[in-house]
Amino acid sequence: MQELIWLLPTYPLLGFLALVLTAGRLPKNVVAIIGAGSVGLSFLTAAIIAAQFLASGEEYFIKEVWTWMAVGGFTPGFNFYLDGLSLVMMLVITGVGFLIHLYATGYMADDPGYSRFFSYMNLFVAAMLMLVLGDNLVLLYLGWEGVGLCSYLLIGFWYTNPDNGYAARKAFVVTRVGDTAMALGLFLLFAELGTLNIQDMLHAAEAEWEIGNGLAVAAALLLLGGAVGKSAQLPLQTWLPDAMAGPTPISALIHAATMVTAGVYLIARTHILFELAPNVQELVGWVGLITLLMAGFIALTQSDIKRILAFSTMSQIGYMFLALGVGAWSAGILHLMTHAFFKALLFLASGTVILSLHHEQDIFKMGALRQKLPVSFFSFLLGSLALTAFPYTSGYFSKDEILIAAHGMEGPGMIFFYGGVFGAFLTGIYTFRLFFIVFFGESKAAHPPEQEYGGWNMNGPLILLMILSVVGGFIAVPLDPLFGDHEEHHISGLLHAFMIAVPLIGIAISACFFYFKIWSVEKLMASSFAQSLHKFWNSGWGFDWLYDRLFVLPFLWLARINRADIIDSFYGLVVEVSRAANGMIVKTQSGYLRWYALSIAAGLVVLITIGVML
Amino acid sequence: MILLWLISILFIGGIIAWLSERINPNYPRLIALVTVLLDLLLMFSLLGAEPGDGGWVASVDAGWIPRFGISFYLAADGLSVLLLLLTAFLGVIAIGSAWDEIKEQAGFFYFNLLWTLAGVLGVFTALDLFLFFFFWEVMLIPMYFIIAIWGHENKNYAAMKFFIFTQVTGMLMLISILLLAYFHYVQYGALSFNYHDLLAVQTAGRLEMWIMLGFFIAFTTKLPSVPFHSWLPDAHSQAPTAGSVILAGILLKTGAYGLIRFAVPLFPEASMSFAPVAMTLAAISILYCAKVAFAQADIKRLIAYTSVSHMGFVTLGVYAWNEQALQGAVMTMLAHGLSAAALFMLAGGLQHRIHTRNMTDMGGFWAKVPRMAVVALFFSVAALGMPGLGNFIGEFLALLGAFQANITLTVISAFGLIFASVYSLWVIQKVFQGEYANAEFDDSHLSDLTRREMVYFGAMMIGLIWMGMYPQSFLELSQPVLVELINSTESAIAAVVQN
Amino acid sequence: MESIPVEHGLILAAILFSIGLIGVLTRRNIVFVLMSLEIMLNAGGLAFIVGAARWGHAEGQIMFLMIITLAAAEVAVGLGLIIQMFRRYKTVDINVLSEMKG
Amino acid sequence: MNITLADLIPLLPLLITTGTVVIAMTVIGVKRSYTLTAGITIAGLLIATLSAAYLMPSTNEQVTPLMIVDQYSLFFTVLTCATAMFIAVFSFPYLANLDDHKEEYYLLLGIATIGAIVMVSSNHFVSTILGLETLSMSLYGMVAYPVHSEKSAKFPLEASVKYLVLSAAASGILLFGIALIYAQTGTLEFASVLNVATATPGLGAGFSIAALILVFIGIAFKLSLAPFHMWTPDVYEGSPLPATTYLATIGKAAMFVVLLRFIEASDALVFDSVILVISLVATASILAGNLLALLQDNLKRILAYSSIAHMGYLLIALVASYFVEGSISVEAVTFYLVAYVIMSAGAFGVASVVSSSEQEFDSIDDYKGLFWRSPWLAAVFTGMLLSLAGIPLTVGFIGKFYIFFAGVEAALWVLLAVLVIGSGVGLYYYLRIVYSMLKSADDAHNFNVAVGKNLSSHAVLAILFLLLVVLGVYPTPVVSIIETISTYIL
Repeated sequence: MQELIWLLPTYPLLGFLALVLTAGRLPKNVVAIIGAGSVGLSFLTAAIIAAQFLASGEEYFIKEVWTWMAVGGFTPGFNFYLDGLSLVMMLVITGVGFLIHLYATGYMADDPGYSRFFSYMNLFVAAMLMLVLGDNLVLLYLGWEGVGLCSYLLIGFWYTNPDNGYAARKAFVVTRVGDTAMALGLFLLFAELGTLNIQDMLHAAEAEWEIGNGLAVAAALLLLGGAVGKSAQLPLQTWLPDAMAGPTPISALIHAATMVTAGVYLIARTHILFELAPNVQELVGWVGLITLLMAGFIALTQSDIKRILAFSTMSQIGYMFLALGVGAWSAGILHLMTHAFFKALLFLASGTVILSLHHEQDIFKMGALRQKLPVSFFSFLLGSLALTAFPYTSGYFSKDEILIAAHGMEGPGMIFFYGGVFGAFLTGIYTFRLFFIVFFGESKAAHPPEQEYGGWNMNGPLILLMILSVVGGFIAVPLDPLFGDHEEHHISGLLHAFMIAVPLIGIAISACFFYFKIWSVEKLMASSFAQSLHKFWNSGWGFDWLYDRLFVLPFLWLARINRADIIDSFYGLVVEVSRAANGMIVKTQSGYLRWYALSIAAGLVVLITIGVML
Repeated sequence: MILLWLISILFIGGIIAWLSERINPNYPRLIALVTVLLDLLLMFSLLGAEPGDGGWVASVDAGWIPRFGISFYLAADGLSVLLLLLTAFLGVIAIGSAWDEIKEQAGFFYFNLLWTLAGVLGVFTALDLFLFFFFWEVMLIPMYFIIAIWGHENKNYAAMKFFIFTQVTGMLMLISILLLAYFHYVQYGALSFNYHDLLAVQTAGRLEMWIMLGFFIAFTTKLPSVPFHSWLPDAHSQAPTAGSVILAGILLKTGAYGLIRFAVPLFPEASMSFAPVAMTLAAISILYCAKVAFAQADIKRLIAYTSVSHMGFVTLGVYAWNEQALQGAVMTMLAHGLSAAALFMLAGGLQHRIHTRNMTDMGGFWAKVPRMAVVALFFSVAALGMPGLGNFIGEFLALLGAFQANITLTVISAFGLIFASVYSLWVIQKVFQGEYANAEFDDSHLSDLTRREMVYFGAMMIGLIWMGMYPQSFLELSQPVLVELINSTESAIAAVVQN
Repeated sequence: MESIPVEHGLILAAILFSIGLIGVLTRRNIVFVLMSLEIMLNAGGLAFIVGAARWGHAEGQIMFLMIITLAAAEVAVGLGLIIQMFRRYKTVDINVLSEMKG
Repeated sequence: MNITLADLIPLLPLLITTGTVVIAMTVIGVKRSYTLTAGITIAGLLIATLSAAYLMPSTNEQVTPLMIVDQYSLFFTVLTCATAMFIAVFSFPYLANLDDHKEEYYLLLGIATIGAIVMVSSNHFVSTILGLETLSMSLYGMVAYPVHSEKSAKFPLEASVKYLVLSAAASGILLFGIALIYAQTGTLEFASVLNVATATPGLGAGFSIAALILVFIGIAFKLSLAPFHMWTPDVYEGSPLPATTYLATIGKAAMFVVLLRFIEASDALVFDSVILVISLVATASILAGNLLALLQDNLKRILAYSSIAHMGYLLIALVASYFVEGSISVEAVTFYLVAYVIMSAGAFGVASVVSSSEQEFDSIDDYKGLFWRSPWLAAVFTGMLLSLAGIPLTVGFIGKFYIFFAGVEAALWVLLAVLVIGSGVGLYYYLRIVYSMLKSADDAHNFNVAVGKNLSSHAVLAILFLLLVVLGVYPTPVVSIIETISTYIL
């Protein structure tokens, strides 16, 4: 059965082909069956394979399908590599993916592009599976680019609005910057180690490079470039908020659960390389920390429900990077998984909210939805709790492990720890800010919902995800053989209590602001400083502004001034010169006999002189 | 012998096609199609053929002008065969794209089309440098006619520019060829234009560099590469669709082929010491033309500039001169042949439907012509180097190899990948997405791709996917040739590396 | 007997030749132009005579005779044309013959 | 010395041509018949051609001190007579409607041919002058031929006067130069100016150089090399097309053969200054010719200018002959002359086929849309133009190849650079003509393109076109002939 691992990406791929080739001629329910069914199938297969794999107790398992290309020692193949890490990833992708597909069958029900939507979704799942199952970096890169493409397609799904197109292009190009760095990393690795098969490459690296080796650093940095691009970390984070232009299931699947965590997967997958380059690994931690704090502050100031979730995603991935940075590999992956659960839940729930309010996304135009939208309410409640690491929810375990590991790290460990804790505090505030504003207070909706949108196919997934978000923390991820980083860090009970308390304080504060209305935001915003700060955060720390000035505008300017291709004008000059020469020389053909005779005489004199003088 | 057939069939077919017009205006295209298909079939026999000594699967050698030691010497190895197949395949595609577009003087059109193809086949198989030059020039004339007769508003200028650029640089190459032959005379006491003989000629120092430059300029003009590229946008934007297909798909590749087959092997030292300059030019081409492409409003001009940008990867690969890089260059040639041809066909199709190439007038066509949109999306994505499609294999391998030769330039060139995504997606956005715009033109004929068109595009899509998913079937053909070339120049290059 | 140095003869010829050439350049009356041409031709003839004198050959003389006939022929044709020209333009100013240019 | 009958055999072509003229003249005296006169001339020239061809393989002797009849001169005799015959064929329909006596034209044509034959087989200044003047005299006549006709559109008078005055001046220069050489060497045969007779002291190298340059200038004028080229466009434009054709083909070829023989025999090129002068003239001619033609709209003038450039190309090979051992550069000159005669005869031929003495179609616009009205004529014309531009599949390409080859072997980099630039510019105006033929035909003048009207001319065009292509694709036979005959020059 494990032999059949190649089926995993094949099902969705077939689904994709079926949907593309029929070009929207199929009835919706058939599309739904193909679209969601294909992913469901691969989830079943994945589950069985996982069971067998765990039962077999092997450390890894390789299935070679065919040699992609063989060029002078460069022989990447279409080979699948299964171990604990890819096992977790594939289960998350297929499982959560299936639930989201299911939800989407209801969510997109009225959309004309129904079939197109599911074809993209299936293609995405296929590509994502290639990404996590590929045994060599080229195949990984294939999946990597593939998911990027699908992300582009799905963000720009509603193409009639140019803004969506812009958001989609932005997402693709910004991530492409990272991808290019990653490609260069691949070139470097191959040039130095002579293979791109991940395991061989890692062993070769261990063998050839001592810790801190410059090449290792360079390679790790380049890979990190790819990772920050895909995972929307500093400095390539700007695309993620705009990516919310896509339909909400996309935000759940691609921009919360799976694709954006690819960077985390990449680093975890090549962690040996990062261990060879400690400073880079530490850099990963810093990137994570800064991102999670910044994103947290931004989330405080947003008013679009999806954007808030987007920034929280950004900051949660920040936690994962932090985990990787401090070498808490399995903690990072665990957080990846739990985050997939509760963030998918939150997004889907927000989707229901949005639909119920007829595509209203501004939280200040909602309110008092508690009774109207019970399912969403509970989804949000549990999701938010998990997100804020409320004790014994799934988020609690993962975040807990990460922070403890950070605390245990020497060097910047303390900064990481307290930074992380503060991040958790922010998380508490903004998450419940959203929660209270949307579900309590008085209704400010333009046209309040009659009843909650969606049937079993939308609520079912929500409920399953609720369960997962709560109990997901108890799932034991089989990563220890892979990372072997389970040396127990110990922190004092007091510190631990503090750690647990901080998010709750955050919740309490936001409750005081938005539920009990003891304190008022208006008062807070009175000072001009607060306002400008709010503006600054709201604009995402002005990164877009900066990048526009630094890259976009100069490029456009260059393009504009040189539309006519300056090089061509050189040849234009040649033409002009010969025309001018013609114009001059033609005058000599005056038609006057005596003039002609003169030229003969002149030529005679000149040539004779030249001849005799020399 | 078969090679002679391949070429003469096209020549004869062309004449028949021209004459057949008198009988029925629809015969020429049929005859042309049959002729090229016949060629294609014949070529498959080359695939099976057992390579003789030197890996030549087929060859013809007949005396021609003994006074100068010129012989009519054609031969094909794996590399040639690949390009021959590409030529014939795109020939069919081109005829398809002309099927309805070319109405007046169809006979003469297909005559020119077939003769161009014949000339190209000659270029890809000639192993006598005089003969090579002969075909090199022969393929220009019919191409000139195609642009000058069936082109668009500014055809005279474009055709003239195309012709003069290639001719003048061609004369430089002629001088180089003659010098080489003359040196063979000096060193071996006999004139010869035979490729193998000339390989043995010893040239050195500045002179070798000058001779090499003669070839280099001629080839990089055809390729084209900055700064000799500026004929291409005009030629492309003015040529009829089939012309663009041939130009972008095949003619440009003759330049690349020349670099691989002649420029480097004949002058290894000079080429290798010149490599940094060449690779710099390549990098400039990649970035500069990507940038200029983005600025264009004329969709055909845009695609033309992207061609220059993509061919930059070929130059880069060739002058990196190791197996990955060369294979990359070859794959890029093949894949770009298909993708660029397809994009030009799309642009041509649009122009045929709405009589404008100006993208600023277009927008939101997706709803109107979904099939066309999907096809365009596919090929744009292919062009920006999406893994799983041919272009990726080419550019990835080229960069992979180039990285081992020159890190800095590779890094710079790699930015081309980003720019590619910028302009490719911009086209999609401008033409197919956004609000539907038809203020500037009459869209009464804006209909989706016909079944016949879908067949051609489908064929090219399959081709690209095949190249992307299982490139081995192509790499295997060119691999022995390239390895042989690399080995033959190894010692010389080693010498350069020491200095 | 003391013969004239060759150089002198040739210089004289050269001077004659230049005179003829200048005549062709300066005169606008086509008749004079023809006459100047005669002078040029005869300068050549004189040079031949000098050469012949130097070598004591007959060839030079023969050439001179040839030149005379040749000049005669030229003039014959020339005059014919002049007549035509005068018929058509009622002038012998060669500058009228400048309809073709560029 | 007295001439035996055996000596006359090599002169057969010359005698036949002369006979033809005499017969034609008498026939005219008896009864004026345009057709008959033309027929006699054409037939006579044909026979002359054949006889020359027949003699060619076997003959190589000096007939009288004046004429050398070797394979080389006979080769060009064939070329001359054949071309003359072709031109005669072109002339027939062209002059058919001239409102004046038409028959004498053929006498002039015949006599001119006699002059040309003498020139190509001359290695003695006397015969050179005789041939040259015979040729020029009759050309004056041919240029001015329609001078009485009121209807004739062009300016034969202006053309002939310009040609007469200037070429007389040039003859003067030539003669003066010859005289100086004679004074130096004491012989009128083509002989090295180096071996100055020992009897009396030489007049010095400077003297020889001056003399050589004078001779070269005299010849350069006839070859219309810059800066002695200015008459060319006016005369070409003003003359009736067949006369232009004659001027452009035989006139140039015969003169160049003389130049070649003279330069080779006189060792002129041992003087650097002479080489310099010739190179300068070559450069000037190539650049001036091509630049002048660039924006010209009159077909005849364009071809005139291009002929200037082509003569410049030929000079490159001539210069090369000094640096290259072996006969390659002589072969280059020879082949290029053949090519040049074929293609310019063809180009002018097309024009004269569609023109007549009443109306000449010599503006580019007249040929607008010819491709669609008469593919046949257009194809021929295009072929000729591409050949002039030196594009493969045409004889012009092989010619260019020869020149390049000679230039490269002689390492004349500067001249080669000029050649490349010149050809580059040249492409532009040749393609301009081609393009105007491709334009849509709607607003084009409708001159008669019917083949039926003058089948013979079209047949000649066909022959020329055939030669153009065959020699362009498989030149080997001619190449080997030229290889053998060229040895006679050195």
